[in-house]
Amino acid sequence: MLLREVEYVKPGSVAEALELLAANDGARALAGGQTLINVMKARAASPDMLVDLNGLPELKGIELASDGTLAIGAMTTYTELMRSAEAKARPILGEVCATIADVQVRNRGTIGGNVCSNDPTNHLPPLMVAVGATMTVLGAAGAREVPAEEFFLGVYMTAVGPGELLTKISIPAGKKDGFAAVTLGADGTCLANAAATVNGSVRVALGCVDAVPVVVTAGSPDGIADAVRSAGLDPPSDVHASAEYRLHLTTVVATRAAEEAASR
Amino acid sequence: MTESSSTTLAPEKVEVQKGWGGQSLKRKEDKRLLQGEGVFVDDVKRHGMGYLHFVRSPYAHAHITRIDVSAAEAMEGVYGTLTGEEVAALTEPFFQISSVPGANIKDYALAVGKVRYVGEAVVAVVAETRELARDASELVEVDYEPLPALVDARQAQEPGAPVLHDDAGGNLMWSGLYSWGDVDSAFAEADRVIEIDELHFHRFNSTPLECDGALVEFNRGVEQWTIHTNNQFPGFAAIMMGPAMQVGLDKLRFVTQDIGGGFGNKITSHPQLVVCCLLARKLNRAIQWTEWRTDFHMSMSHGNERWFQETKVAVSSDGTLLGFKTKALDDAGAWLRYEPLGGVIWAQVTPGMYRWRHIELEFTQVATNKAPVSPNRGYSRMQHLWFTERIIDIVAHELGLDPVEVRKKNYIRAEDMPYETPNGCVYDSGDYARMLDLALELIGYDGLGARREQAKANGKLLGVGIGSTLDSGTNNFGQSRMINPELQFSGNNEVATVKLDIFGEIVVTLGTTPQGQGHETTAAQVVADILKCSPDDVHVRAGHDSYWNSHAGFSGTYASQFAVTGLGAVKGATEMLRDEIFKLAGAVFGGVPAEALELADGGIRIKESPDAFLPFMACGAIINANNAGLPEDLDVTLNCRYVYRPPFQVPDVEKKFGNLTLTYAAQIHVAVVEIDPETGYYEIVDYAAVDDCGKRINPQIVEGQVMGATAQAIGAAMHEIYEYDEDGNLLTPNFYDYHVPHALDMPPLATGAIESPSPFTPLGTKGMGEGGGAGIHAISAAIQDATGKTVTNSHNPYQRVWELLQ
Amino acid sequence: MNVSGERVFDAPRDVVWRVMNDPASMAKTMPGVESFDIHDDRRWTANVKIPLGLGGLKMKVDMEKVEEREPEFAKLAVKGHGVGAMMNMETSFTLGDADGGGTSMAWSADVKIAGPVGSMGQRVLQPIVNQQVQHVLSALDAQVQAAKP
Amino acid sequence: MDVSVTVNGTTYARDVEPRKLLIHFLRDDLDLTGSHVGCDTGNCGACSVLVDGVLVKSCMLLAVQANGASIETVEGLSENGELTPLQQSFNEHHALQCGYCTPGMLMSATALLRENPSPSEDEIKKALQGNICRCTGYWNIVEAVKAVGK
Repeated sequence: MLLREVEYVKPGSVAEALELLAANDGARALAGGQTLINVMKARAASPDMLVDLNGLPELKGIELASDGTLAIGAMTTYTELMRSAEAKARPILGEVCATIADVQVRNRGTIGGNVCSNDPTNHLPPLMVAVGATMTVLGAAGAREVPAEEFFLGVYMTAVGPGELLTKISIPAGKKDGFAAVTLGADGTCLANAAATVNGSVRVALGCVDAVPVVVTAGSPDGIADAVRSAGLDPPSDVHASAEYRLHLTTVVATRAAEEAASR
Repeated sequence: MTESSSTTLAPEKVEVQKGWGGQSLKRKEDKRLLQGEGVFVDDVKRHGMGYLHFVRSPYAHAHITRIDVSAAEAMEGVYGTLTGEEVAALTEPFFQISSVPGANIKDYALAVGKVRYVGEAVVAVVAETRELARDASELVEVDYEPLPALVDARQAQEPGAPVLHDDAGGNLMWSGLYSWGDVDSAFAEADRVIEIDELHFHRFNSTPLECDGALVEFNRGVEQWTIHTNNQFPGFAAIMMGPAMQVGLDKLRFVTQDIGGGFGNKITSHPQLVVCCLLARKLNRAIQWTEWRTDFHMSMSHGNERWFQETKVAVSSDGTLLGFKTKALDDAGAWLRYEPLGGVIWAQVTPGMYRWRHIELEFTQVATNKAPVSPNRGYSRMQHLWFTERIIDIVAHELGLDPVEVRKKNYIRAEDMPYETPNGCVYDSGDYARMLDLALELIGYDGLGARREQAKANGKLLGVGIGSTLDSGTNNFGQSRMINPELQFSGNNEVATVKLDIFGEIVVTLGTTPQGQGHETTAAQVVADILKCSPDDVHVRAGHDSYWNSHAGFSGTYASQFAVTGLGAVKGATEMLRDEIFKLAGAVFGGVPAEALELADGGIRIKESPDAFLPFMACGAIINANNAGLPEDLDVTLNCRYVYRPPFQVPDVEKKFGNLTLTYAAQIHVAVVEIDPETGYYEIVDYAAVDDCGKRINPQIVEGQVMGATAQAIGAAMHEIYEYDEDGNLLTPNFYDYHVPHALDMPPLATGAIESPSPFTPLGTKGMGEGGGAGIHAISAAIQDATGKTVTNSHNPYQRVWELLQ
Repeated sequence: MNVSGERVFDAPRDVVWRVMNDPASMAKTMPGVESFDIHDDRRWTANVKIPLGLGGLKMKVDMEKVEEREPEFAKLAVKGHGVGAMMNMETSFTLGDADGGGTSMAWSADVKIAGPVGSMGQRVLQPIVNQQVQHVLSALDAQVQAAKP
Repeated sequence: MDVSVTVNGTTYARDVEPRKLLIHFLRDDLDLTGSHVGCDTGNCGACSVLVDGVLVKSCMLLAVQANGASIETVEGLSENGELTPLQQSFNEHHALQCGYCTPGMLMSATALLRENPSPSEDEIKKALQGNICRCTGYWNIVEAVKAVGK
């Protein structure tokens, strides 16, 4: 419960936040804090400075463009996404957010924080990859657009470099999506999860099996299980699932996600 | 929408209740708790108190080669530290319950020279704030020389296994052979001998939501410690701490108000309390210790992990059980903090609910590099009853018999009650077959065939399982002599005082340390019935204070006994007070005999002329403040202390024979599971729990205990486990990986009750609350039923179920 | 946890051996090295900041070569002490001539992590370790190429 | 850092370390000990409070982040000692035993009922998913909330 000493700064603008992050090697952006604060409690990580992104209107808001593209501010909470009329344009987003942890966490946790922490068991990294999201990363040099597939680099590591911020996630129009997971109790930690989209062929992003989401494709949902098996996965073993069991679960949830996507 | 829970009574079995006893009176405790005004240990503060933080071992097994606290002590805001060397110099090792070899280990409040499990406390640091104390703990330098870790009890006695305690000459802590009846001839005349190679009961505990803690003050003038703590068995803590600290028990004052759950897990905090006491004296300031969740998981009171090996069961072809033989191997973890009592406690329920008479069990307890085990709801009996229930279902499976029929054929019958078990325990009352019928009725047993088909049509596997347990309550501590004949413990006791104060207040003081069992309410119900007043007029003091002179050697709240020992004491003290009120009134009315008087409307009056009425207020005022002129020989104080002592004999230590507990409440649970064969994922889709704890003073409180125990069983059966890797790292040190049930995980529940009053207790009640193990048995059985595969482990997460199906 | 693998370097075995037994060039292959002290040809110490994403994990790492059979086998014992983490690693490699030229290296490591960081759970740590190993190997390759005559 | 918060209508100004969690600030600095700590990983919900009307776990928020906010805790539910209908329902349905999780449960239920005055059983369970209770098995808590909803 007891964090190491840390400096706290509440910038008034994204520009100020970027300066603070660039100027301080040990600074980290604080989004919802539902992962970062916990890791700091365990003292498994201890940034020197927290740059609080809460209350920056530039990072909020959900906009639906005429072509159906959703632009979601990185500091949008799960609850805000679930309740957003615009976000219904891509129904899977709200459906998946509704199964993350619990009300308190959903009220505070943000989609930007979820993808930036990129814990292998998180829901959103595979979902973002599956729906073909584009991440807008802002730095001193200006903004970069990074496809979700290239965004995730490792556990707790993403394309957001030192002195940069994820500001926005853009998601193209679409309805034929699916998500399936086997969790530790209802709404618990994912032992295996997969997000799928059908767009002609079936594209499934697998979570929980590697440091970053793994994409497999097939002509139809029936082909997905084989695609998973031949993807050369080496999933981690932990107290809840051995590598072998996790691999098996992944073939099942991948197929179920694909079937759900195809059925819509 | 279906009700999440419903209650059914077996009407013909429930006595019509008169008075307050038997009513579901709303709890007196609730008002403060609902307003955030309870006082839990972490709410207690003192001026200038220092916050304690423990430096814990990152290694499961290692020599401590160097400890340097200088950097920590030099830090600003740090008040001081305590090391194992200091503890060893200032205290004696804790008294050991075990006979040799376990008796030879040297257990101190902090690790001395060696660490034996991850999370063991090595150094204590005290500072001005919680944060500073933890900061400073990171400056404490400890050098370790890692040793190989022993994490599997089955390897503990193999040659070359790492040895935890050189003093004990090996990892064997205690062993004993229990044999009753004529086992050999039972096996000789058996039609079938069923062999079960190995059954495993896993390691978990009840994780009370409030962890342990203390605020300890030292009064230099009288050299006495005041220990505000949530320890649930101060009597035990005191007899552990006094000799270790070489002080009389009058120097240790235990104070408790509200406790955030205990379930047995808060009995063995005496090592941490000793550290607080030593630091309070050393630093001359109040010491505040908060145990955090991760600390609790790593170091506090895990439940006993147990293997049952080479089990042989003697049965007739019709499913009649004759007897069994087995070898129980118990994993005590690194220290014997309450152990090896688990090595005899199981024997309270030796035959389970069944009539077999020929039983042999070889019990062995070993030390491993894991957190020490201590009592956990259902302590040691739960492990054994899971074993006996597994036997029933495995036998039924092997013989192709219906588990319901095998149970009914072998259950001890109502007409056999009171029933003496092969080892001399006396089951006081009960009707197990009737309970099973009620449970099956509640679950809709007859309709399950159709549901099975329906599930199959959906690609699911449906299974039903029964769990029968006994909740043996009110220990005869004489059973400890079977562990160590030297011990001078036997019987049991509990205390209550009831007094009538100046303004007529009826004040009740208990020796117990409730953690949510509603003692303030049920005690008031008992008092009100005797004094013919309203429970609202009865003021039951909240919590425990050993200054109140209302505690005895075994005072506390543990082992299913309040309804017998606690309420027995309340009844005794209240009857004494009632008789004194009669005496006083007789004198005040000028020599009116007791037979001519009666209690009514919060006072006492003359039956024939009700106008002659003396309210309790007058009684209290006369004795306490206006007593001139009362007859000299009037021996009345209106302040009555009563010690309830259950009728026990010292058991026969040679034969390991005798009555080990006074009451035997019974539970029969039925669980219906639905398994997704593709993943092993499963849900409990229906659940029924039938309880018989004799006369119920407050049925709603009793049902609450049944529900809570059931939920804990569901968590333990499906998810909860303290799993270690081969290096002795705990893999489930927090609520992320140690998954306890949440609201969405709970199945629909139907509860039922029958009442078989105990002939042996003051109120016909039985201790209860620990019967939840039934849920673990029921879920193991349901998974076996659904998969058709023998279930040999009490912990069945999705992966294990999937593996069963491969 | 145990990790192992095989890797082929496009360089003669003596070059690979030299690099792998030169503390200075080994230092360049380790993640987040901040400072480096060589005590003798068998023992050296590094102060590293292992990138854990949520903030680097500072560790003092002592390495000792416990076994050596030039030019094919070496075994190192690595002990790391950090606030909130203890690491013990035993790693060894065997060099051989790769068919098709170059040098093959069969390597294995047994990594033990204890302390709060350990409690983050293997589902997190295992991918982290795998990833760090990949970094080390590619950095090693770079060193080998640079060392080629 | 200077922090000013309004808790249950009373404004408090304090100087706090940035690293201090809101739950410790409430309990240790403001002596509002009704909210509890049951874990150290944000799972148990015993520390749940409403910050500007939003239900959060006060162990995953720094006190400094609450600067200027209006906070509701269990101590603020009932007025002059009178139990609210929700609190009464908990008492009537025996929805608490040790009472340690109760403050957090009450805050979660309060947040639910404000948005959804007559929730279904599933909606209640979903709303209480972030609050661990080890005594009751949740059944009576769900019944208590349901009863107030009707």
